[in-house]
Amino acid sequence: MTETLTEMLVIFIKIVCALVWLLALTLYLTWLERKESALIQDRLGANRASIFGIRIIGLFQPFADAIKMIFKEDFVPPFSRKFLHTMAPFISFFFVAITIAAIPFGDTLRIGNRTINLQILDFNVGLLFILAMLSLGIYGIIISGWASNNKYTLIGGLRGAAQVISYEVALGLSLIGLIMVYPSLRLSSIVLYQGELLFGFLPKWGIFLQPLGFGIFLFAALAETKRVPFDLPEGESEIIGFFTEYSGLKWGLFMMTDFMEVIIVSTLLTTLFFGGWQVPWLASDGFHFPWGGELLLPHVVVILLQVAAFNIKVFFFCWLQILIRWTYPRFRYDQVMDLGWKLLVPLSLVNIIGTGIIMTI
Amino acid sequence: MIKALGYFIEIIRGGLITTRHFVVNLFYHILKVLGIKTKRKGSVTIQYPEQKKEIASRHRSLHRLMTRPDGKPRCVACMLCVTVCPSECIYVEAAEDPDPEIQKYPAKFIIDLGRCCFCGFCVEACPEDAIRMDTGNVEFAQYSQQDLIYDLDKLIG
Amino acid sequence: MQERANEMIKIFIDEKPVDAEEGTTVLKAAERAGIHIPHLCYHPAFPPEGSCRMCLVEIEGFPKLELSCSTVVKEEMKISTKSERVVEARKAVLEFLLAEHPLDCPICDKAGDCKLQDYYYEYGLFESQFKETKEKREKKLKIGKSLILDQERCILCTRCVRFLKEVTKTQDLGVFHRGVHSSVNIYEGTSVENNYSGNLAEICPVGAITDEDFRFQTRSWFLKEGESICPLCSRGCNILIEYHPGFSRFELPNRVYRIKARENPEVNGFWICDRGRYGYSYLDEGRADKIILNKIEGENVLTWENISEYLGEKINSMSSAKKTSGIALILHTWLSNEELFLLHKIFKKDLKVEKIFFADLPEGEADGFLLTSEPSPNRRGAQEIGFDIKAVDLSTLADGTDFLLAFGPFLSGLFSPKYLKGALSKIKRKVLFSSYSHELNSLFDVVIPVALIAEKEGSLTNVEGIVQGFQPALEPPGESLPEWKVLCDLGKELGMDSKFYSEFPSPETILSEMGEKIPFFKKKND
Amino acid sequence: MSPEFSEKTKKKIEEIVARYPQKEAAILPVLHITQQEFGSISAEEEKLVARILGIKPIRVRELVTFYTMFSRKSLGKYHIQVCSNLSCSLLGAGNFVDYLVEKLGIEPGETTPDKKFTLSTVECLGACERAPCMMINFNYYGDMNPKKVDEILDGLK
Amino acid sequence: MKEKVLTEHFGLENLYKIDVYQKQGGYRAAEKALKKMKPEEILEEVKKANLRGRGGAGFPAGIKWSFVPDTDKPKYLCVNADEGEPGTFKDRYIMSHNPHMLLEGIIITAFCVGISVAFIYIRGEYEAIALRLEQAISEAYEKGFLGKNILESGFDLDVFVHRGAGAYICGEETALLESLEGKRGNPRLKPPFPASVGLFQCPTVINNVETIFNISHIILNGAEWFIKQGLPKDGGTRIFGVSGMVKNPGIYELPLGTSLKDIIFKHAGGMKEGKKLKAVIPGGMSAPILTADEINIKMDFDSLVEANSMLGSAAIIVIDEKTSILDVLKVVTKFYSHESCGQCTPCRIGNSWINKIVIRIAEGKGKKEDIDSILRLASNIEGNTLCPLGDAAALPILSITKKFRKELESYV
Repeated sequence: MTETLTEMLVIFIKIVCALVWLLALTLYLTWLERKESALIQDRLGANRASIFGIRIIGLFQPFADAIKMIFKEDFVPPFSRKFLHTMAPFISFFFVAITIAAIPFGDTLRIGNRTINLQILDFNVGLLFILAMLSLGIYGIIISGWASNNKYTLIGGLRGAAQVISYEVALGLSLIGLIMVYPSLRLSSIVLYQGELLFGFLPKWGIFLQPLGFGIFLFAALAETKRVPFDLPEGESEIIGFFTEYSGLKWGLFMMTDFMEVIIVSTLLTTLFFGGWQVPWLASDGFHFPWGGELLLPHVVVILLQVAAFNIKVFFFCWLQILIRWTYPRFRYDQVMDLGWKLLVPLSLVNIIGTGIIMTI
Repeated sequence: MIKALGYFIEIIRGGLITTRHFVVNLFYHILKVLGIKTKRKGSVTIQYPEQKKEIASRHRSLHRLMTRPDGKPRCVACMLCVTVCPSECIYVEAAEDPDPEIQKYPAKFIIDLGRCCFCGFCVEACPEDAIRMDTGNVEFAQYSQQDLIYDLDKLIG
Repeated sequence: MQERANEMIKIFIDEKPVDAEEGTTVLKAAERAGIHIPHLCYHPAFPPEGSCRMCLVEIEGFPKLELSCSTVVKEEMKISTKSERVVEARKAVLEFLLAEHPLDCPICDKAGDCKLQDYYYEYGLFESQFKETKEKREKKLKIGKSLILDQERCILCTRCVRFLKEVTKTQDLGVFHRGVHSSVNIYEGTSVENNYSGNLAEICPVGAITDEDFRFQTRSWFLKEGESICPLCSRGCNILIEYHPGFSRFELPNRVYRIKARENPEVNGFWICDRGRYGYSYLDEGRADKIILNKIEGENVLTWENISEYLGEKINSMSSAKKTSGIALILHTWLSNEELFLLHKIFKKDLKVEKIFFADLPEGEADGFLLTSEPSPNRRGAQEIGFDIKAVDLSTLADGTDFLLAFGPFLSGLFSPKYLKGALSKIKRKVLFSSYSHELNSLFDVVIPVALIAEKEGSLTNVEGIVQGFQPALEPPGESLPEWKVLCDLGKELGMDSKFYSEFPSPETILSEMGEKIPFFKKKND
Repeated sequence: MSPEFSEKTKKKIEEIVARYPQKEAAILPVLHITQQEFGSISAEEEKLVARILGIKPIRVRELVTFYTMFSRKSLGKYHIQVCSNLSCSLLGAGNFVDYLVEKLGIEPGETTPDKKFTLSTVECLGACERAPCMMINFNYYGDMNPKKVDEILDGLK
Repeated sequence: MKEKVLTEHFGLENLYKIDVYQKQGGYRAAEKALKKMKPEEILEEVKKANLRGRGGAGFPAGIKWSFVPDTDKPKYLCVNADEGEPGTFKDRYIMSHNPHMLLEGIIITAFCVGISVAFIYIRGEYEAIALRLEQAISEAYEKGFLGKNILESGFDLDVFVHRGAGAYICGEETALLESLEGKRGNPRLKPPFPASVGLFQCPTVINNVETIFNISHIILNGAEWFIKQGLPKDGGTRIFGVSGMVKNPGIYELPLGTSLKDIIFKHAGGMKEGKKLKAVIPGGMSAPILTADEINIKMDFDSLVEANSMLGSAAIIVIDEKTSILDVLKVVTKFYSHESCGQCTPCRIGNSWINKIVIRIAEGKGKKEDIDSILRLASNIEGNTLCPLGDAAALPILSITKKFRKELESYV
């Protein structure tokens, strides 16, 4: 009984930790986005929000934004489908947020004789689960575009759906090669495989085994996030997007979904191609460098190092995505579709075939 | 294919440029946070309410009416500013001054700043140099339109 | 106009052949040919003075530049008004004038229609070389009931002196001292007190004499001019109404700022009297701008569209016997010829109404020049049309009358309100056409705001029998419209000769119809 | 108290007026007589002349201010007019005036406090052959020098 | 050297009395004219004599008279004795010496033109002369030379003396008329000329005193003789008034065409106190100035016009080397700005402006451009005014400024 209760408590704590981690990162990603864009553009970025006059380089900005969003008028257009209109952002948010469940943050933690997986749920089909959830998120977009009962939002929604579905194909196909290399759909297994060494010194990370797959996945994932340069569904600056009719917290949810997608993409990139929580040459008892020599570490330190490595990698990809968003101009719609169908899909097929050939050899 | 590769290289280069900006600016920001003064700054931003950009000498800011040595307005209510104003935001009503050397003075001089487009024509047109836009005051935003209607007292004071 | 058509001779102005009347001056001939020669002291009403030297022209065969205002044209005369020498001379004269002229255009009411300014823009445009001190003179001298003299601005054209000498013959102004110290002044203890003093400010080519009535009110360039006829006496002086079209943002206290004389040698020459000049408040003050419905039984709201319907219905509903005895009409002579003609046709000829009265302002005093004693601009017209001008007799008016149609606000000036109320209360239906919101209005069932003479089209017959047409100079305020429109419709409504009324789209057509019917009006209007 | 001419003068004026077809033409002679009789032509005298000639006082004022010989201020017993024009100034009229100014203690245009002398400088008196010349009450004195002036003025006292 | 005509008997005592004058043959010409000649003959004679007006403009008197139309209106003769031109004193001189000769001329002129009233407009300052003239007039009335039916010829004439009151402008003929009518002396527009519309709107002859002085001599001695006294185009002698820095200032009756140098150095005795000649104004102040090099010139209308000057009233003002030309200019400009009637703009303001500039230069605050300003302003006045006063002011100012520019520049 107590065992079950403890088990539930552990899972609950894991859920809370993962969500807090996700949401906090989301919040600060908004700040990061502002700051990074400012640095790129020789500006200062948000630095005004303060608490009792303390305004540590604008770190309170996300809170200010949140408060603002909460207190803004939640306007529902009189001509809209009210229920669906209200539901849409939550659908979007939910399906993105839930993907975090399958992401491994670290190796198993041993406290006494209890082992705790640093992963909410260790699915055996984790990868499929993530792909499924990501593709379900499109409902939020489509529903919001349609429920607003506005031509422009509908167009935005349709574009979003078309784009996401198109890239879903490339995304999925790009991962086939990976699954062929690491013969598992279980994310924790994939990460573990990546702990092995290639030629005795190179970590067996996805990037090294599947460079083409990585490229396709990166592009496809960027497109999935619907951010610049693939922001055709929203196109804040000129095209009117699917959430035009939203305001206040509901609009905030869309915004958060956006950033959460960035994080999810980053975690996926980390997990699938950059070894997840793996630190090169770090085994569960310490470092074993390929040139000989060992650095033995206590278990807690190893776990902390792994979690930190995971975070650093995720963080890097977040940074990279923001950099991309502030560097490149938007594609034209036909170019987006061309890129997806005419380049990425064939390339991923080539990747699968190539991987197969290499593996059989 | 080579062309596409060229594009690809350019795309990468673009990313590198933004990255360079990011890194360099970050470096200077960090230096600043550490209190090390450098010639170059990490940003071009002016922190407006605390930091103010120096207003150019020709900048057209809030109007003011000049006065004679005895404090009377220098304006003689010739209404040339009214005539020249493209947004019709000036209203002048003249009255008789007992001093025969002055004769005419503005009993009312109203500028509706809500309509003013700050073209400065009134200053150009004024034959008495009675109106100027050199106060340097650019912060006169108000919560109501009524508060933007400036009368003689406000313009002199 | 009195001049008999002289023989025409041919002269050349600026190498352009021009026909000129024999005996006329070069200036007049040029003006006729559309060539403007600048002049300051010359005024067509006075003999040439020749002192300002602005009108100098070069005439072939004359060694010096000649005055165009006094030189008489001769056959084959070759005149050049724009040669370099002439322009140089003009420039020189302007330089001299401006040397002693204060540069207080900003406070000068004349700025905008100042000849000196105009000529400076046209011929001057030089930098001032005058470094000496200007002569100090009186800046603000009250010389008449509403005139202010600024001796510094005076350029000694002596138009004012000559006006007072030759037109009013009062000689109130004189030129004192000589040389550069010369100045126009009044004799101490006297002032320009006559009914034409306002003309002084108008003929002054600069701002030396300004009008206190207009002083500092506005600037002349804001004003627009409208031609009209003065309705304040039966002379029918031609006037220009100067009104302000207004600012988009700020409200102005009034529309009309001043009245100026309009040249008409047959009627008023170049002048108007002070009564006409300063009495323009009637155009703005107390105007009615909405249809007032005091007592309406069962009807819907009246608009201009259905007034005639309303009136026609009321008149038609009366029994035929009652039509002649039950209807009474109070008219006034501010109505135009056309309106009076329509009224005469409808009520006197067709309906045979007998009770037609005229209510006008009481007689005033004539001044022997332009102002006449009757303050009714179209009395002569009413007589010529066939009205018998009877004063209002309230007991006759009220006796057996069911329907009263009154025009004008003058009724209240003739009778005490109490008496008027008593008499009018006996009448069942009363309709008033008036331009003013007045206490009189409360005594009537319906009050319809109408346009004044300055706001409508039509014609007036002055005391000498001259029929003068006029066009609207101002927009009528609010819902006001001219009476002739409703009268035409009423004629149609009553159905007596509806085709007849349908033919009148404008007062012009009514006047030509009048010419057919009444010989007096035939061709008088052109 | 309005001034009035003596009977003798009135007769004389009538005689003068009779010379001219228009009464107004006699104004200059009459003004001369007035000046002689009253010493100056002030507003009262102007009105008197105007009344006699049946014209408006303003016409009289126009002339009195136009012609330099009429004085609106009362003059001293002896009106010394010194020519300051070319011929006289060539021969030292300027010094001569200075001398008179010093001697009489008055500036040109002023009258001595005892109402005896009025000094004025005038334009050419038409006696250039005797330059520098002066005129005391219409009597010409030519070839002036300080010594001669002393003699003449002393003779007048 | 030809004989003196006008000033012949000036040495005589009491010449101004009619008895003395008659003894010298006075009023013989009047008698001859009235009794033996017809008006047309007189006019013919005067025309033939080429008597040019002595006032300044030099318009032939006979032609002037012939302009008078034949109307029912009364006609007037105005004798211009308003001698205001600085440097001129001849009229005062001859009138005070021989008033009867003037009256005789008036009688003949009036008879010739058909005038019954003559006014002698004399400047106000000449009170003594006015009295002398009045006395002479009363004497003439007594002797029957004036009044009704003069010398039984049926011709009536009244002569009145009208005193001006100190206005240079009244020497201009139309201003004189205005002044005579009791108005401000503002010149009138011409045409109409006074010969047709003059005093009180009637035809009027206006002549200078000296012109009228000559009439009796023409009648007495004939036109031929008269022309011989002067030049063919310009009959008679001329009275030159010399003033300024000469030994013997005064009037000299000389034939026209006498050289200026002779007049100054021979007749007037040369420069005073051995001073050096600097400049000469040959015809009253309104005549353009002549420098010392230019004095070798014949004094007649045409020669002087050739030298860009004018004979004017033949009043010669001699300026010596010591005199500053700025002072001369100051006096000249002050005079004209003081005497401008104020009617025409260029004269009214231009003269005062130039005067202000000159005063400023004299105060030491002048600038180089000021001299150009003076030239520009003066030439803008010239020819742009109603009456000749504008020209009279502009010409001397222009000539002085041009000819002595160097000296003027030394003051700025």
